[in-house]
Amino acid sequence: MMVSNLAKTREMRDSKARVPNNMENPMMDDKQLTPESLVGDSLSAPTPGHSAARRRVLMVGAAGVAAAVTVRPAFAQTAASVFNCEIPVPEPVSSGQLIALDGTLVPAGTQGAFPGSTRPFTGEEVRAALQGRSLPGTTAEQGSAYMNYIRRLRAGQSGFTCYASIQVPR
Amino acid sequence: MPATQQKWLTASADRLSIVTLDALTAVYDRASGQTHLLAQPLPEILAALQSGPANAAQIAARLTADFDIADSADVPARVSECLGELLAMGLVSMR
Amino acid sequence: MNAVNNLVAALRDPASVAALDGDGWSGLISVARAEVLLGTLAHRVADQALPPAVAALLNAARIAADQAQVHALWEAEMCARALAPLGVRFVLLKGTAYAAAGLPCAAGRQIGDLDILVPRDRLDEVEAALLGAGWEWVKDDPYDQAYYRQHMHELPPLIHGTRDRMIDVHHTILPLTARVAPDAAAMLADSSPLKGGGLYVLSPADMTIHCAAHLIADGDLAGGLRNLWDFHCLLSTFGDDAFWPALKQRAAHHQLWPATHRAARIAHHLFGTPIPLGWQGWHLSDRLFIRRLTARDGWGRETRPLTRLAFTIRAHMLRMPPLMLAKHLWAKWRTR
Amino acid sequence: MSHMHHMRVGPVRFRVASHWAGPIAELRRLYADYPALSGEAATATARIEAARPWRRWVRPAVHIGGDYTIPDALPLPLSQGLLAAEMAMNLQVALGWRQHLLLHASSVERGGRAIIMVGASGSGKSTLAAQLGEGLGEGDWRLLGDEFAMLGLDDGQLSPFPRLISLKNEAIAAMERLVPAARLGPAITGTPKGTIRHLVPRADAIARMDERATPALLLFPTFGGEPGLRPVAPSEAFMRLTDSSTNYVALGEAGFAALTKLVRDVPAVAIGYASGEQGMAAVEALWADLRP
Repeated sequence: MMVSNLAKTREMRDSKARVPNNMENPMMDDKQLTPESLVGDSLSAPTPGHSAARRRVLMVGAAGVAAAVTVRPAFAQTAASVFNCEIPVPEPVSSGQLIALDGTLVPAGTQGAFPGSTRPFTGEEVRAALQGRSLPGTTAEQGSAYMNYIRRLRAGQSGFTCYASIQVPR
Repeated sequence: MPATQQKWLTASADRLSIVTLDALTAVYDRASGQTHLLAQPLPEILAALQSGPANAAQIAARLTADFDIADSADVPARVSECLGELLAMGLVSMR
Repeated sequence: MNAVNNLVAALRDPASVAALDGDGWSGLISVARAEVLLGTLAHRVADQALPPAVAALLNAARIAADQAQVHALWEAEMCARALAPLGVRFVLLKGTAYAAAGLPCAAGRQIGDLDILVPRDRLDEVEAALLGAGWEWVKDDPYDQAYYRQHMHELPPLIHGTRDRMIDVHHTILPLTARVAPDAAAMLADSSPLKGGGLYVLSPADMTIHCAAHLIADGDLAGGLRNLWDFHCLLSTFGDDAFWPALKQRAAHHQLWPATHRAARIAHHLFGTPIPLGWQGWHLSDRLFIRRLTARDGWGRETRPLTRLAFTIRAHMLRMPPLMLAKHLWAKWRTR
Repeated sequence: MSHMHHMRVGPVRFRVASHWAGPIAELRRLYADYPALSGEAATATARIEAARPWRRWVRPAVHIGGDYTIPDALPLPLSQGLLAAEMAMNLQVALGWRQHLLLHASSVERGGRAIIMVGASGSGKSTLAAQLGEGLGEGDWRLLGDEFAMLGLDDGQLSPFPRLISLKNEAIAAMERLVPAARLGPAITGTPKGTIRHLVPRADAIARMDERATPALLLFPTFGGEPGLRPVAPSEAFMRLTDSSTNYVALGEAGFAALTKLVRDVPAVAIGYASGEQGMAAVEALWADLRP
């Protein structure tokens, strides 16, 4: 296994060294530009093969495709995990119960309580909400009930590790 | 979309630190303190504006003079769109 | 001497740091960080002989503070571009104004949000222009929105969606519910443009008065040492024979002479700020303000809880009449 | 504060204080071989104190603080006091350190040249660095750091920052069999990341903490990922490193210059591996393949 992988590395590294400035533009079919979409595809993009041409080739890209990304501050020590982890509200074992404004779980039918979210929130959404933005797809009261639920998470509950990992201010 | 006859100008060259990484170019803007990663044709548009303010059609003409455009029929329209992106980053402004 | 007094001494007389031992420096650094004055301290003692590790730390702090000012000024520039189509005069306030105007108090100063002052009758247009240029509400809560609009001197805070920076749009410099009502229209009218762009700052007297109002007449004095240092620098920069009477007259016009006078006395006492002889002297209550401003131990922790509590209560009373305060606290408590 | 310990780790001079004796005694034992400050100033202050005054005695809860504090953080139980102290020290560096470009990465050195390993927690970068640093691989590696890689802004050299290694879950048992108990902290159970046990780096890592190294390889490991290697383009490496740096934006142009130089000078490879042995073998093979 190691032999073949090494061979592959050499080959890829050599090909990387050959990549000319006119390497084909990253192909993206999504308007949303992420670091991954920006650079991930560029690796597999074929190198244009017209070495005879003197003039350089420019790909201006398709309409509606973003061509830039700006570096934003990343303060979390576990920056990467923040963007990946998810917090279900409530955790699956409690589905069917409602969430009261103070974040506690209450039986179905309780006045003023909200049904759980149909999808889990990402660490990034919760981190933004901690800074005062609203949770996507929620009303103000519903969002604050959900955030109170998340604040009450304890070790062992789904989402706790994620919540703990985003507890670093930006 | 900005009007096509609109003239654009770019930041003076000494405001930007530009490092070509691979297919992408890293740009540090001393005025904003921001780092941008740009894909084609944004670095080329910035370079084309170094020779003076121009509208989208003129920029497209400068690019066509320097490069073979491989993938688009309506270069001025695409250039206009890219200028919008550069404007949001503060790397170009309208005159 | 304790750490917070060491900080005051270092700002007042940079050569005083020569007397510090390792523990003295440890405490000074922690207190300076807690008071958000590390960059200021770094600039202030730049020419002193320092222990190597301290010199390296402060050198890095200076560079970081300078970089933070680049970001702050860029945000002002972005705001100017967003508001340009309106043709409205907007005035930079606080840290961003000091940095844009190149004032000495900007050296190393941390700048948080962008604060601007706009005419009250153009507030709706400004709000719409900012929302159209990528800023978003930080708080969507209807109570907060209504509360700000009825009683505060600013719009609810906005944050830019991609640059993550906040902006506070003021239409006057104190809450509408406060007992004193500064003349915001006069402040706007007397503001002056900075060279090279459409950015405005307050006149020297108004800038000084706003600094005093922010320190003494609004809020609980948390982080007040930095505001007092701003005030000291402004007086040291602007103070001349013509300035003093103009400042007093202008402060009286804004109903802020007591606050300005108190800030001047305290700055004179702590930082040795030069002020007219007739302004010196001492009010018994000044001592309480100083106790509040210096309530930190050598670990950077807040001390004197009763003094701090007293100033928290005072801050609420300054901001609104008692019945209104009770209603406000009740509403906040219910939605906690 | 009543209990306190101070020590130097690489360029950072820490003082750590607490209301409680327990966590400080543990720190003192585990950091015994690190240089003391001996009259020098501390450049980072960490505090672990009661979340509320009465929480010193009643169901003691530890708040993580210091020069820089997390306002909304959950306190930890006192039984996790050592972990709280370590987190508080990390926090001071993450939010306060401006003298190097900080990368959330582990790193090892051999012959003056270093591998920087970057990945999310759970990527195995920490375990891989610990195993190499313990001499479990073929080569004679020295651990530079487990949590942060400190890249010099002027010269691009890597400064060692050999803090305690925090071993997690499965990685603990393997290491317990290999190292004397004196080099291990208490097993801390029920933390947000499962069971954690701290490991004192090998003596060479501590003794040589002022010996810097030249970055030679950027590695993006994924434990349990598809086994294999994938070269990483400089732009991708650049983006991932800005994402894993807590101070890149604050450093401005100096950070930009250091990071663009790093990704242009140093090859970058992503590896997937299914076991520690496989990971170390991949590292050794890559290393052999690098031309100095």
